Amino acid sequence: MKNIIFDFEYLAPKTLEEALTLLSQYDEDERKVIAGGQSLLIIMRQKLITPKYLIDIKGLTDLDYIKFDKKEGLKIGALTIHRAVEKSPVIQKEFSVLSEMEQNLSNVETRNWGTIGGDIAHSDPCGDPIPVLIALNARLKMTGLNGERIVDAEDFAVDFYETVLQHDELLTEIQVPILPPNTGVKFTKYNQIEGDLALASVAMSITLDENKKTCSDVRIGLGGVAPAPMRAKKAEDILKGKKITDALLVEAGQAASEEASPTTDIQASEEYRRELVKVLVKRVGSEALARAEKA
Amino acid sequence: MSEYSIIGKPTKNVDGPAKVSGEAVYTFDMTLPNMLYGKLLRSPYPHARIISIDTSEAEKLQGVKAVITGKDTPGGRYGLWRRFPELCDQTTLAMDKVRFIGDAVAAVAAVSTEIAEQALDFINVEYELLPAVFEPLEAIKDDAPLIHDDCSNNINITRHVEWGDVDEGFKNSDYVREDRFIYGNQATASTEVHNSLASYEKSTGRLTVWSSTQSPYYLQLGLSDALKMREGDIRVIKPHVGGGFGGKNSTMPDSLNAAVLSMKTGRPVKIVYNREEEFTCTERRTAMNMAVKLGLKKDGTIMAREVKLITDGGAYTALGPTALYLTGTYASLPYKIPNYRYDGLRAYTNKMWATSVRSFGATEAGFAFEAQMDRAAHDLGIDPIEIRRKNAMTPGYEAPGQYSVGSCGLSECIDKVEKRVKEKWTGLAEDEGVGYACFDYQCGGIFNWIDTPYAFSGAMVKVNIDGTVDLFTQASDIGQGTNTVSVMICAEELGVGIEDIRLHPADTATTPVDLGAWASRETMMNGNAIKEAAAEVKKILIRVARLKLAENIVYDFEAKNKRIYLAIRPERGFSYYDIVKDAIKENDGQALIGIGHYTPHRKGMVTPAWAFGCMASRVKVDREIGHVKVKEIIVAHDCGQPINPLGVRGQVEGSIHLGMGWGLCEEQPNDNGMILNPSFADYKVVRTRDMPQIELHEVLTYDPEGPFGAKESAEGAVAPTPASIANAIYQATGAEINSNTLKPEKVLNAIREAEKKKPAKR
Amino acid sequence: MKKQLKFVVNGNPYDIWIEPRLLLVQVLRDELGLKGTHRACDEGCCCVCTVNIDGKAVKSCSVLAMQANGKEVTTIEGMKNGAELHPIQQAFVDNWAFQCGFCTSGQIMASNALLKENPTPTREEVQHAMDGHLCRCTGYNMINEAIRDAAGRLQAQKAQEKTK
Amino acid sequence: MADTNYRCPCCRKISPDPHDLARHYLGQTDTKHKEWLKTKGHSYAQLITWQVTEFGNKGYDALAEVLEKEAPRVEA
Repeated sequence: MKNIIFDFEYLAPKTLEEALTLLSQYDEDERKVIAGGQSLLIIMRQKLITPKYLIDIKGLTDLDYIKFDKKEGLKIGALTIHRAVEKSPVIQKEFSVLSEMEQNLSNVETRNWGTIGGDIAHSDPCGDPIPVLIALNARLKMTGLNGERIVDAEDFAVDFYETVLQHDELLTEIQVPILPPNTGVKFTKYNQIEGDLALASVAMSITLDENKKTCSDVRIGLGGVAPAPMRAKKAEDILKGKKITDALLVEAGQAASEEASPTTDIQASEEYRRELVKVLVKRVGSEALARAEKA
Repeated sequence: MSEYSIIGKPTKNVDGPAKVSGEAVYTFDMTLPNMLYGKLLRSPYPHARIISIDTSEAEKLQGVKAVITGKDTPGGRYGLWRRFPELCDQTTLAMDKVRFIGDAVAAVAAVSTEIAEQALDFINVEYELLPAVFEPLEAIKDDAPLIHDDCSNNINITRHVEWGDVDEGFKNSDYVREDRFIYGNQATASTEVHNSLASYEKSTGRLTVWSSTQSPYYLQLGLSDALKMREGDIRVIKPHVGGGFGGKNSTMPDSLNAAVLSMKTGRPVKIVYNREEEFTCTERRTAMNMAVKLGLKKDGTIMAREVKLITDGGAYTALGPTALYLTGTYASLPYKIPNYRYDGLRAYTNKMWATSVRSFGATEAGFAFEAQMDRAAHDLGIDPIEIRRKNAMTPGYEAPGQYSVGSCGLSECIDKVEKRVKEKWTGLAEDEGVGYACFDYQCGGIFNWIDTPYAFSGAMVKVNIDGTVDLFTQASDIGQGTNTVSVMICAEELGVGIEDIRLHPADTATTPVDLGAWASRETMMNGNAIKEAAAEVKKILIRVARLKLAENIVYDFEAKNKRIYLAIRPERGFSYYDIVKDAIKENDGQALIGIGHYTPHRKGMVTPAWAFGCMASRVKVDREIGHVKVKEIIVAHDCGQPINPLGVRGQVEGSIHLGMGWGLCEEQPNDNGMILNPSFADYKVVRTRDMPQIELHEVLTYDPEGPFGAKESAEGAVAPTPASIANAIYQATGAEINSNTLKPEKVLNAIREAEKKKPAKR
Repeated sequence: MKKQLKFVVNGNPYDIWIEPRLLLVQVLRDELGLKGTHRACDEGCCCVCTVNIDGKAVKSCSVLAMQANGKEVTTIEGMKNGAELHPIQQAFVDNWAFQCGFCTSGQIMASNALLKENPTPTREEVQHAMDGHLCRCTGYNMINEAIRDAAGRLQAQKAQEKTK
Repeated sequence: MADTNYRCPCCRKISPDPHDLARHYLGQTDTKHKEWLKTKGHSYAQLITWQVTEFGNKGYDALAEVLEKEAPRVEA
């Protein structure tokens, strides 16, 4: 029954280099990195973690950027706040689904301070960004003292609040490739209370062939229905290479709800979460399809 | 009756400028020089005997000034149902055993909250675990573990109400249906947590407590009983309060332990609950299991109704019996029932105790009654509005031996809502439904369980030489706008302006007793007291005016708009300010003082007056995922003469919000007595995007018992909200849901049940 | 170990030494005595403690005070113009947009940021922007009306200033 | 006989009608009232459970029978 944060040594590096050096100096269990801290400060108050050293990277302005290039695609610095992603004209134009996702991520107050990188690295299984990034075939850049590496968004989170980040690495950049032609992307999440953390969320990108008949590629990201956001490959296989109909989407929804592995908690039962996946995949699918046809 | 100059006019909140500028002071914001910070150690077990408590390690901690356990307290037993000693079952700290997860075992005072919290870890308590019981019907079995050694079978209280010949009534019914409803707990979730600041003065033996309370007087009594002090030696001051909603009627461990710690340390001590304590260790709405039987004629006329209720009381009594009594009363309203039987039982269980949340009893009873009315109407082929109109309560009705109804505008409310729904909601979209529910609510309670010798309300008015007025009242403004209503009533009666009145509220040392803010009683009861106090002064002023005017005795005078004049010749009169000067001189130089009080007489056992209303909710149901979207609500409301229309609307809107919460999403699941969602992250409250627009119509009536004919508006609209939403779901899908909350998963399952039963869509 | 915090609150520069573990809300209330900013939850779930940092609405319970270093913070105490209520504050009073008043400071600070960004919001836009704010009393609608009323007042004020 | 009254075995309540006395009795939740029934081989809990879980007055009817037998009588 406590909500007081124990004291810690506060370290505020000025550059990425400094930050990485600090990371490598301390054991993983004695230090913690804080960006926006919108989730971290809560679990620190709950004493779920009590770091000796808190490394505050929010000041690293060189990781706060949104770059777009017709060939390279979109690059978002990890310390860009949610609100900036939501409001970015180029994102609204080229990757509107990202901005749509941000519009319903928590509340304005959180989006004004919380960073997209911090959100992803915190890796709440019910978080919104990763499913969308999975659908967008995005990659995440991680930087350590001895170099950089890149993973696909779908491989980043591995378990409840667990990622592939090594203890001396920071998530530094989100990379979103240019959408193939004839592609439509849609994200939705459901909770009884609007804007609340997702009971289940579905992101889907559908790419149609040049005469917009059959589905040449499809990517489905699920949130809230597994220990980590996941890609629904079985559902994708059902749609890939076929002409997408309502019936086919129902089939895909069924498959997705089967490959998901939700659990029962006080908010909803496993069965209900599977039901949600079934319905949301169908709904998101038809909207993504409509967008692809308009694209 | 003459036109009012203040009553009934939209009036800004007198606390407005302070509240919008962050200058309003809540107990939460208060500190005193040399103040210590207190924290409570709470039981991790639902039921255990305390073998030993070792506080020595905690006392050694730097900055810790005092650590107390049960044996360090005066040990008095207290409770709200003071008329019955056996129901005063609470103590400052656990004496011999703990009865729920969160029962207070020890308290620490330290120079900072941090140190106080850390000190809790150094208190070693040895427990002997006892078998615990969590279900009422399990708890009352002869072999169940005893929660209170002096209460066999854990039966806290029972209640029986019966009138007419119920069995005969059912015999003569063409249609009889039985339904069972199950209701969960609801947290009050006030934004200001429970917190108290206590300062004890050894030299005088007097105690002053500032607390976030709904009733300074009840807190004074609780402190007096528990600490074995004279009431008069305890001064309770209520600063601004960040919401109560029924959760701040009882004396709680925060104020009691702050007081004892202040006595021990000789320094002011403040105890502030954190949000988890607020969710797990403060009073909440009672969980119930309700069986209802309804008998009607073919034409929908109610012949008989029977209600059986079991409530899950939790570990202590507090206001719990009132919940049991009121549910039985509300289950007999707002329709006329010639033959009625109610049996209720409140059992102790090893959980946080449950008592009152805004509109308690009415909400639960209404949900069941209104559902039965819709289902019966459907089976009998009667329009849902018709069946309600046919049975609607009427003025002057008597429930034998229970209550009487004075004014009642229910039929007008039903007509109004029906008219507006027909005009506004033409052509429902796919999966949309409209649900109706009628409601009623009391204007304060009559039954004197607190066992006070005082009048239920008192007020004092002092008029100074320059005409300014000091109004002293203990009425508790906890946000509902009572301070504004008090000033308006006083100003109207004296014929002065709002700006002429300085309010001195809610301080037991300076104001006459008022029982506090519960059961929507302040406008009715305190309003009457204020009106009487002001009238007393007005009488003096009129006497002086009459002498000056030397008019014939039969001429009536009026005091209005700062003038005192002949009723039939308004131009003949004097400035209020001049008359006040003369009156004070004539009064041998004494300021003019009026005293007023109110206690209901010959009004039965429940309440002096009833407010009524009818509500329609329009919802859209998502048949695939069970989501319920409340699109709009229309409500017609009879609160007598609205004192402040702005405040009335605020109360109705707020009531609907809280009713939506109970109906849609607010619940407290527990696992062996452990509440599983003690945070706003997991305890879901309706936020602004889910709030529908509300069309409110005030149906004017005049209740002779109320000040200027006024009745309640603070709680009534809670009850019909979940009921009308559930009925709208029923109308749209045929889904019958017999419990709160209407979470999507439950709604979805109910829809599928309905589709199985009658595949043909309604 | 205390750290130096330099920031501006309601136009006043502060240069203080604090324990880095302190949240912004703790420093505002307990170190600077600005008690108008309230706290209702311990999980960043209610927005009652909302203040403005560099003009943006932020939960002061979800920000380490050290992270406000070098920033401009505005709290409810900074809203009045001398003795005059800010138009948003006046609109809250006129529309009965508060009851117990405990969440009101946060509501007003969020409105302040919202109306700078979107001077003429619709009902839905206000709902969306104020979504995180827990109010147990009002049912939100009268707050929503007050914010849109305030928007009108601020527009009128701007128009007047232009004509001057 | 019409002029016979029954007295509650646990307190001073007097009534001519055992059913009326039963209502009084189950309304008392003090230990004395609960325990007396046990001495007569009945269970207060059982009676009240009937009364609050089953429609009708089953609990009162059963208790009335007991009281009619066991309750002391006083001449009116």
